Amino acid sequence: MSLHLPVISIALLLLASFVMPLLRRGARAAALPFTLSVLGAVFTVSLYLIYLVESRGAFSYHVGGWPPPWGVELYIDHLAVYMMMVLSSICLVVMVYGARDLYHEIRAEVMSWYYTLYLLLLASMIGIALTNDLFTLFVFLEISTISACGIISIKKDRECIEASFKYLILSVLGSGCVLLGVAMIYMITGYLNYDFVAQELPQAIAEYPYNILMALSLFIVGFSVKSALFPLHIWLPDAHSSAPSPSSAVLSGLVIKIYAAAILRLLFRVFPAELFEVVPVLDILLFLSVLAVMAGSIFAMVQEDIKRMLAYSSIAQIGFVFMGIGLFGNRALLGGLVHIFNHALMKSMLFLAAGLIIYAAGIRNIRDLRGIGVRMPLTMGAFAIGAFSMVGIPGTNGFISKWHLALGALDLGRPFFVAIILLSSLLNGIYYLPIVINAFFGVKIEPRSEHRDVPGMMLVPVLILAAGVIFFGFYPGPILALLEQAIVL
Amino acid sequence: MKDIVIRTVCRVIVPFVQVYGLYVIFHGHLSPGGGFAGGAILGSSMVLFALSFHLEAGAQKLGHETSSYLESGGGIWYILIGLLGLALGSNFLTNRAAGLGFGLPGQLFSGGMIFLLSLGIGVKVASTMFTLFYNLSEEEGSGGDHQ
Amino acid sequence: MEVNPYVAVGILLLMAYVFFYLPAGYIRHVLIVLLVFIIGYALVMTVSEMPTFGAVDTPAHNVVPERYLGRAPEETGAVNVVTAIITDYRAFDTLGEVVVLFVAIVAALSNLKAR
Amino acid sequence: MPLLDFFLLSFLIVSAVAVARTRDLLSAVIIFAAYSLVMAIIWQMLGAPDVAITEAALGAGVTTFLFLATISKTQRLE
Repeated sequence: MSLHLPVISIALLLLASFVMPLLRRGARAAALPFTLSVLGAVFTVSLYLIYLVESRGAFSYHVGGWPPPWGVELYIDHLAVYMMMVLSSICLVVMVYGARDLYHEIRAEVMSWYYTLYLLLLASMIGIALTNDLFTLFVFLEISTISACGIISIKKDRECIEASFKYLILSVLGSGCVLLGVAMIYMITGYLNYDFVAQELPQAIAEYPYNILMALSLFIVGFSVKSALFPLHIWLPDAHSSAPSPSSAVLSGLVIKIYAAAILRLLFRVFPAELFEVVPVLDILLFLSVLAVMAGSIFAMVQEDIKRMLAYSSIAQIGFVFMGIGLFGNRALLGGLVHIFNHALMKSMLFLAAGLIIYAAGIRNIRDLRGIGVRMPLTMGAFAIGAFSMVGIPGTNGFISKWHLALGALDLGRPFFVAIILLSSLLNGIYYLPIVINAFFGVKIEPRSEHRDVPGMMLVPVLILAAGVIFFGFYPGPILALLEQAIVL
Repeated sequence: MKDIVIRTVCRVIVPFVQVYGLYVIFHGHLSPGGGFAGGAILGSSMVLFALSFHLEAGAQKLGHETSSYLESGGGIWYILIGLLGLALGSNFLTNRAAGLGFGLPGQLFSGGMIFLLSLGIGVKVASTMFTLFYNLSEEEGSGGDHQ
Repeated sequence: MEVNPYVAVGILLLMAYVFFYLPAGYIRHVLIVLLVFIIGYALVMTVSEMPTFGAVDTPAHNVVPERYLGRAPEETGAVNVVTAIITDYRAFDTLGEVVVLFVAIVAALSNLKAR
Repeated sequence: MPLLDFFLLSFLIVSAVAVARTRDLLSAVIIFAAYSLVMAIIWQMLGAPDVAITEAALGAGVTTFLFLATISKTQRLE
């Protein structure tokens, strides 16, 4: 029975999202507890799956009972359960926050639609993490694209519609690229399953070199658009800053990462290693990631809106994940992967804290944040922890991932990237620390009349995430142990 | 579109289109077609009806409430059939290996799960088409008269 | 097919600049035409190399369609092989397609109702 | 029959360019419906009747309705 759990959790999420629009009138109040309990169940399942995979190793699941080249296969290995744990835990915590915050950003009538889209987004991301089949990957990619646009555009705001339209167009173009790549791979290998494609590709290189090259570049462009790697990040600042705060937290923390994890799987499990000697894909990703880290930090420095600044900072941080992939060393990859979890924790916490500030004080501009630490000490304390973690101060989890990335770069004899990491930390310090310092020690400005109290239900998730940032800064052991097995490919 | 010619032609044509849509759904496992194609035909017949008469006339035949029940119902039906395979001691969405297969190949009632899944997909697609069209074109009281 | 990483990154950066940032005008037109020709050349090269449509020895003619075409009626009970594939062999993908329809309508309705 | 193939494929290219170039959205939608219909014929000739039925119903039918409904709520000219 326990081997069925991965597919059951996807089916449960889909079933819950189908049931959600049926909750009408009296049952509408049940929507939130229902959503939370489903998310909690999926989180529990993901923890159990980690235990299962640790104890009995990776296993595959044949949907419909058909063996791989004919049917759809889910492959549950260490990386998959790690991603599933990250996705479900952050989604659960963010939803607890969103339960209160959403009511002041979107209308009550569309709340159940929001829960539906949210559950579908989580289901599709888990599907992307678990699947072992190229076409299933594409199908879940579509679901995640549309639902991610949905949770942005649901806000009654002209700016939001515009941003989500831009996101939709670019993201669908990315999906189209991925579909074309899948078609090409199918044409030259005759399989869709990752393992079988990987088996066939080495022979196909000699016969169809341009097809493989084109498929690879289409995958890279498609997934880079979706995960906002540097020159294709154009949609991200608008979309992530105008969305409701819980959506921003999920989008910035999880949605752009899952595509990075997907391309990691494709690069290391599907495409043969000989290909990378001929085509320097990893070098290309590495250059782009360096540009992303620098450009994201520099753009973030000149922003005035706090959520916009956080969005630009996400562009820099996704660069670290891609840097880990591009360096192609065990340790660097470990750093990049652990950064997925660490950045998900701290960035969603920062977005939620920013949402709390907007909720309570109605401030979006960074300069107006002066002295707000006195009024909202817990929120700004959490924000400060997140900022320290972004900079990479030891004792926070941001340090752990940067430390491993830097060590991995040194292992490979490429100290240039250590310099980039240090420089980026410095830039992060330049734009994050003044906010914290001004908030606590700046000249106090008169509080505006619309100041609202912070509800405990919104504050607690932020504090939980802040505690997570500290906890995994001191005890990264379990996560690192899990990932060390995940990168033995 | 208050044209008597269009209304009369549509009144004659719509039942045939619907029967054809149902045929494509039910014969999905025997001849070309299936849930998606048949559902699209069924949905476009309803759109045609609503266009040629009045939006309210279409809404009377298939209300908002019913349409959304059908929509969720199609998906729930699909997943429940998948879970049925699980309950019978096999994998998710298993058909014959779980003992769902019945009938001889070539007969209408054969293929076990395939027939049921096509039905669910057809209902889902048809109601999706109609709901999308209805929600896009309602409002402003223009009814079916625009264009 | 040696690929220079600097050239590849340069082309990508140029594309992003031209498509996203360059203001409309004569230069933008010329550059877009140039880029479209580069992409088109690459795609034509790709297509010219593909196996012939319908040829017997294409890689896609392997054990997968063999079993689909030969054993689908007895294994699934459906005479129409296409339906057997989409609702039995790969029913999970079809579940995904149904969900795509559902998510499309939910996103559209939430948008229309939220105004 | 290569001549029919040639004719249909060139029709596809011409109508695709026309959809992109025309400024009147209503005509673009109608041309797009014609495109879908020809596409359905090509699917049938390639030996994919399932896809042909779906393309005819979705491409020529439902998409056109949805585009028309959208145009009626916005503007006809670009």
